[in-house]
Amino acid sequence: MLYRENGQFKTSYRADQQIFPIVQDRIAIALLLVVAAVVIPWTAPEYLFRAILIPFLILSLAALGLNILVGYCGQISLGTGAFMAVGAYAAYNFTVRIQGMPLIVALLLGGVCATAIGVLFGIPSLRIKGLYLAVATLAAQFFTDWAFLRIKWFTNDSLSGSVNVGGLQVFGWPIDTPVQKYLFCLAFVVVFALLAKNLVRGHLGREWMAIRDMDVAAEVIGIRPVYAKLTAFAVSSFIVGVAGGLWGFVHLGSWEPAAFSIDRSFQLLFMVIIGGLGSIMGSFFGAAFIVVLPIILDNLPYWFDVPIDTALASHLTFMIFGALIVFFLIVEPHGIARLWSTGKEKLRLWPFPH
Amino acid sequence: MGAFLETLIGGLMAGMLYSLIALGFVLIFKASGVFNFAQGAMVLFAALAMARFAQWVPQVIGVQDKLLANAIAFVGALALMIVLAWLIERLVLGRLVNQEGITLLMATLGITYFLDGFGQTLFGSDIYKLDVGMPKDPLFMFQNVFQGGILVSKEDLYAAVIAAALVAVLSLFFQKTATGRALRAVADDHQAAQSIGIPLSRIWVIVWSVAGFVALVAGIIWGSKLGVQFSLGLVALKALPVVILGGLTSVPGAIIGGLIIGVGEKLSEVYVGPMFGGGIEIWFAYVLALLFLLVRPQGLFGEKIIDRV
Amino acid sequence: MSLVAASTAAPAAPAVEGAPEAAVATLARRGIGEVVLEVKDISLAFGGVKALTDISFDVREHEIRAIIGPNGAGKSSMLNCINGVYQPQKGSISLRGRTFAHMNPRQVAEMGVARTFQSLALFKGMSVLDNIMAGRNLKMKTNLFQQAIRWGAAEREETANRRVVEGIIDFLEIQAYRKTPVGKMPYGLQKRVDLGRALAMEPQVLLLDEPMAGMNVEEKQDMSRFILDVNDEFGTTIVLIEHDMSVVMDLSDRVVVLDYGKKIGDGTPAEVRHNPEVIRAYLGTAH
Amino acid sequence: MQTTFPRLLLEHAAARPAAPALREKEFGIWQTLSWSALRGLVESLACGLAQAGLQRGQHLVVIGENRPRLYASMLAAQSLGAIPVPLYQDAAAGEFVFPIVNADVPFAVVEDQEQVDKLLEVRGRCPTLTRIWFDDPRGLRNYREPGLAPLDELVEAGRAFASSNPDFFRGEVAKAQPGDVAAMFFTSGTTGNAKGVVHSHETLIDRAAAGARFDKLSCDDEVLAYLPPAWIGQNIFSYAQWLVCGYVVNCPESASTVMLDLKEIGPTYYFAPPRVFEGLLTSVMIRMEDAAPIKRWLFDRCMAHARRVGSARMDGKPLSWLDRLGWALGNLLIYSPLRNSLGFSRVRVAYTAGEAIGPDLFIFYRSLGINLKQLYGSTETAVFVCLQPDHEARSDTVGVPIEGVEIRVTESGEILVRSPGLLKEYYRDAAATAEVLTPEGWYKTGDAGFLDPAGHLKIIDRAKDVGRIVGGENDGALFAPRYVENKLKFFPYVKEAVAFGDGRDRVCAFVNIDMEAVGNWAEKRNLAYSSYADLSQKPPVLELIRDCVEKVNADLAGDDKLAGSQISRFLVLHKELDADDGELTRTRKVRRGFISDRYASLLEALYAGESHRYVETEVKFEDGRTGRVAADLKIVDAKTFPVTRRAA
Repeated sequence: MLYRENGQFKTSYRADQQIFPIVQDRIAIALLLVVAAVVIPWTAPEYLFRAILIPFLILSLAALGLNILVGYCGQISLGTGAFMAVGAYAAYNFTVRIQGMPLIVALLLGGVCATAIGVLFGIPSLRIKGLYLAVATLAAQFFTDWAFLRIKWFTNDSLSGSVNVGGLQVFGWPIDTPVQKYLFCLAFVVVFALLAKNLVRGHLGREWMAIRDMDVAAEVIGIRPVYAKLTAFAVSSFIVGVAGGLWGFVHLGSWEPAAFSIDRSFQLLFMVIIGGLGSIMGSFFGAAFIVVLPIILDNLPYWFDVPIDTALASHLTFMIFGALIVFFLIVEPHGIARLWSTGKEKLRLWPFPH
Repeated sequence: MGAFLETLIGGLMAGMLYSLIALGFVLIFKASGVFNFAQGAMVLFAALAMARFAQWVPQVIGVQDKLLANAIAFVGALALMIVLAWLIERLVLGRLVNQEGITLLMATLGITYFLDGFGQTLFGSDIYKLDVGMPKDPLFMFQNVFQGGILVSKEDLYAAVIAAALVAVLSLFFQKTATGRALRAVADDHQAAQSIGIPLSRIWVIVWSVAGFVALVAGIIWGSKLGVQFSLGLVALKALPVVILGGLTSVPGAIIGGLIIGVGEKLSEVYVGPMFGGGIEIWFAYVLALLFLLVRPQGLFGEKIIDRV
Repeated sequence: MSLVAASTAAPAAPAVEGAPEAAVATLARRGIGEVVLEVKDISLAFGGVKALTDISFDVREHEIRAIIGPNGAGKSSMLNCINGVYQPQKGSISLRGRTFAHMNPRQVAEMGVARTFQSLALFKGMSVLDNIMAGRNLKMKTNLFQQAIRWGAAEREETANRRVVEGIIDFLEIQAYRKTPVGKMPYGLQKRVDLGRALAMEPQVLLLDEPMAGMNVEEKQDMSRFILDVNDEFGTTIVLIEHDMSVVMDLSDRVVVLDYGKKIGDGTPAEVRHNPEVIRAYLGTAH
Repeated sequence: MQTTFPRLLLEHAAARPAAPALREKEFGIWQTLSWSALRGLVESLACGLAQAGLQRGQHLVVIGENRPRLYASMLAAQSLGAIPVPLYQDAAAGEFVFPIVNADVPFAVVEDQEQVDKLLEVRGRCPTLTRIWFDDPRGLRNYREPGLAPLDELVEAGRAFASSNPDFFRGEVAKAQPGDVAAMFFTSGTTGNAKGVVHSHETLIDRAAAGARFDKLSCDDEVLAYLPPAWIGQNIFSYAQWLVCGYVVNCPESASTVMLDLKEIGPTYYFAPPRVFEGLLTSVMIRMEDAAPIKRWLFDRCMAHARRVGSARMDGKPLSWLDRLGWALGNLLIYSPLRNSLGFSRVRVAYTAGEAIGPDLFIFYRSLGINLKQLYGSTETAVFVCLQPDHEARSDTVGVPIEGVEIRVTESGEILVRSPGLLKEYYRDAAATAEVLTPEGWYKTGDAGFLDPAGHLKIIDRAKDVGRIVGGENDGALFAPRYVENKLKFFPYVKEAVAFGDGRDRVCAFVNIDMEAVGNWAEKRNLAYSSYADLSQKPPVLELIRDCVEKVNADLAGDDKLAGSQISRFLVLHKELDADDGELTRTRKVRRGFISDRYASLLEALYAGESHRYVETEVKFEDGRTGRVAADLKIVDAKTFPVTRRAA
């Protein structure tokens, strides 16, 4: 209904291939960015940043990374938490061991390390498929859980086993107030989302999807599964690693291996499923959904002042999550992103149904 | 030497239990192509049910005889697992027919979460001890061979025996009975199975019930050993590498795999662990399985995968 | 790529009727070129089951070579051997003189062999455009970082290849579907996309696995027209699998007949048609 | 305007070299040809043709869809003083023979294999045709025919020649005079051979310019060329006016994508015959069928409001603020999205012509806020004779004579036109030319009509069908049967109508009710009926029809010319007029003569003033059996009105 596409004809492939070919979409996204970068920092309360916005941004980034692997390349991974952990601990080690290591560089290097580990654990994917791979990725999860718990060197021999960072700053600007942290994460997310989008709409992205959709056919047209899968693992774990770094440095400040346990891996997987496999936008929907839902569930009782003890509440949350996963897999396997795009199509065709 | 044998035997016994859980995976995978991640949750759920029923039965219907009480509780728990199996088929699998393995796996992840939440909502989330009269006292063997002999926990021994028996029964069930053959047929080709008039849904209910039964037994054994608590669900995570090692589609694979992992784990913990500051059995099994996969992607006894185009 | 010059108009040329003359004319014009693809006593077995036994035949430049045979005669297995999906236990395949027994699909693709699939093997989650673009992957060289930034090189490369792909879309007359997900297309058109994806590789040898399976008469006619045009416009050598004899006879220059994994006939359509073994094989089955 | 098409091209190329002249959707994007690029192309083509031996005054056949290089070829021919002859690309091969032979055409430029095949098929019968160039080489690679070559070759040769003698092209263009013949259009004659209508640069350009001034067209307008270029309508809109105004002409990608392309381009200036609009409307209604109930309800509500206020709004009449609000709301929810998905969002001026357009159809589009108007013209008049000014569009007139046009109506009621845009002649057919062109330079349109008080031309019928009332109170009045019948048929309840009156003292009519519409109407009033015949004679139904007739009468009374054609008596036939019974042509036109013979008794009864008449007719059923239907038909008197002369 809101779309007016007459006269929006394309006279060059560049114009036809841009990310948002429709003017109205470009306007919408521009507005969104303005709101995120300007309006929210001025208006939102501090609680919102700490409890919702910052986790949302970082987890979206992680989900984005995972989505590249699972959604685009079809290689399921249950070990995402591990790659986040690697990113976080590596970044930590770079900062504590190298004097004056800039934050951003540290985070990116963390991502690089995650990439290395990701590729390492991705190698089995060349021989083994689907379910077997899923389990194989758990190896990464448990190994890293153990490594960061038991190998003191990683935690810089801290007694408690937990590590902490402070006095973050970029180019001399401190990153300690929620707003600063929020903007810092926002910047990362926007840049990475753009890069990721470019990748998935380029020929590498097509190779990933080809492998996902019909690997034999993909091989026959000359796509090398090795290359496609390993690049997917690499890119995915790089982004996830950086997200891990942000999670540790910016969101938590001090953390233990438990912060990146297998539950984190599942949480991210759920984000991707609910948000939409194979959709950049979906990663954001999924993250938003899974970050906000528990908070709502926790608060519902107070809104309707029905006293529920916290244990029960958390159990209910579990049940609802489980149910939702199944629900989405059955009703809309492509998640919220698909619902969104169908809605958009309806608007474009309005008043016609099809 | 004695110490080695001790560890070895300990490993074999632990391995037996792994195989038991692995069996649950294999059963379901063979029959419905579902990699049932929820097996662990089912173990927890079953164990919780069992433990709580065993408490309630005396209070509610005042049966004082412990054995009888446990028996009733067991039947109750089993019934519950069957209902659960039926519900899962009805509400989840029945609606995901002919979906890819990955989708089904994720579905079972969903089920896992649901069961964890549901079980604890129903039965509470404390630690419950579960006493089905497993002997706790140790047993000394081969005293004449080694001086001091080898210490074996009777409980483990019983457990191992039960597990072994169950494994035997199930493999017989698979090979011999009509249902068993039907299950295999279904596993091989859904359409074909349907076309020769095997009712998929019923088969699935059966399989999941059997898996539920296995889970219950496993739950009882582990539960009486460690007490019933949330962490019980994680036992399943230990069984995963077993399945991978043995091959998703092979019952014997599950057993052998279980033993290998069990032994390997214990031995490594004792002989390799110290080098890394211990606690390595968490990942050892996985890495073992992983390395193994690189050599033989379909596992020990799994069928070779051929892509048809 | 000469089809770049083609413009959108759709000539409704006589398809199947015109075919034999066209084929004959083709031969007359450039004769049958030298051998491009030679298959020497290939044998393939799955476990104990023998799919192919000692199959030998050759394919010559520019010709349309058909492999026919009842269902389960091992036709698809033959193709899978040629483009490296299966590794035959015995025998060799040589392409333009280069002999190989074990070659992976990638290498075969690099040597200019493309292929379509009997049961649609399209990339379901992708649009028509992307499916065909995927066929260009061998031609696209920019690295991960260039693509991530997608400035200059990557964009230029994308555009250049898009241009070629558009030529194919135009050639196959599926302009109206460009951006629709392949899953949403009518079956007959999906087959075209499959062909388009193969053409995107600019192949020298094109393997077609039952291109007309499950099509109605008009669709079959269109498809035959496209096959002839491909062979005509780009001089592509075509190896074509069919179990429906009538189609093949009109299209192909020479025919190999398989039955139960064995070669039971080889020659021009006319010869094959009168080969007693072939007739038996076909009368034996429901074709 | 003293110029020629090639000169216009040069002017545009000089004034706005980079501005787009032509766009064609090809290979997924709108490939744009700038004016300077076009000039280059035309120059090459012209030089090529010249070298190939195309002489001044010779003809060049052009066959194909709307394709930039075909347009360029026409321009090239004109720059050499040769005459492009566009032919219908969907015509059968045989139909090409006459034009080619008649104008002994030496060369042809065609679109693709299809056209080449057709020409080769008839080549034997066209000895003069020596060279054929094709735009699209697809499938033609192996054709070995003397004189057959790809257009690219011609362009190449031309470019080479042009580079060696750069002044040749300019020189040739300079030689062409406005009075020279610019193009020839073959009108698909219903009987006998097609006639070649000869137009000069002057005539075409003058009319194109007049039309452009009338609607203030500018170089910023966008047009989608999707109708056959051989049809003068398309030719004027996408060629003559294109060169006069210098706007952009867009060519769709393929026949199957026209609707998509229309949506993408969103033309500002649009032209289509009524059937296209009708097709669009039906598709809209069909697509709305499957819409959700709420959406449909919304749609119906909005459209109802639009029907009520829409056209008034388009006519620039003041609306109450409530109506304006309603329209704004509807515009947000329905009209504007609808315009968008039809591709009309940007339409500033849209024309329909060719046949009479039903008022409902016409109103539908106007009430959506689309400035749809009618025009009157023909091949012979270079289209533009009468156009409807904005805010004055009505479904039953075709607008006012535009600048340069004189209109005269003969006493027989035929419309004569005199304008600078009249054809030069029918090619090599002096007799035919003399038939339509009077010595004083009037062109006989063959249409009957008149200028209404508001100065709008009203077409009522083909001149030959128009009759006269003889005797009675309005003796000698004009009688236009089809006009009256159409007016009746615009009512949903009336399926067919046959009016009589030529040579009689008043007008009487047979009416066929529309079974479905009247059936529903009856059910709403729970009026039981057993059969068509039964329903047709129910008093309420007769009342309903009388109502329609009297509305028509009132309407007719509106203009003095036709007041005499008011229907004084009518009866509703007991059976549907049927082609199987020979009462209609296969194209569902009433065969007046046949009917008046077949139902002579009824006719007699009508004029004899009887109140009813028993009749028995033989009918053919679907399965071929014949049977008889009998009924006692009531004859109804309808009120007629005195002339209420509408103030001009």
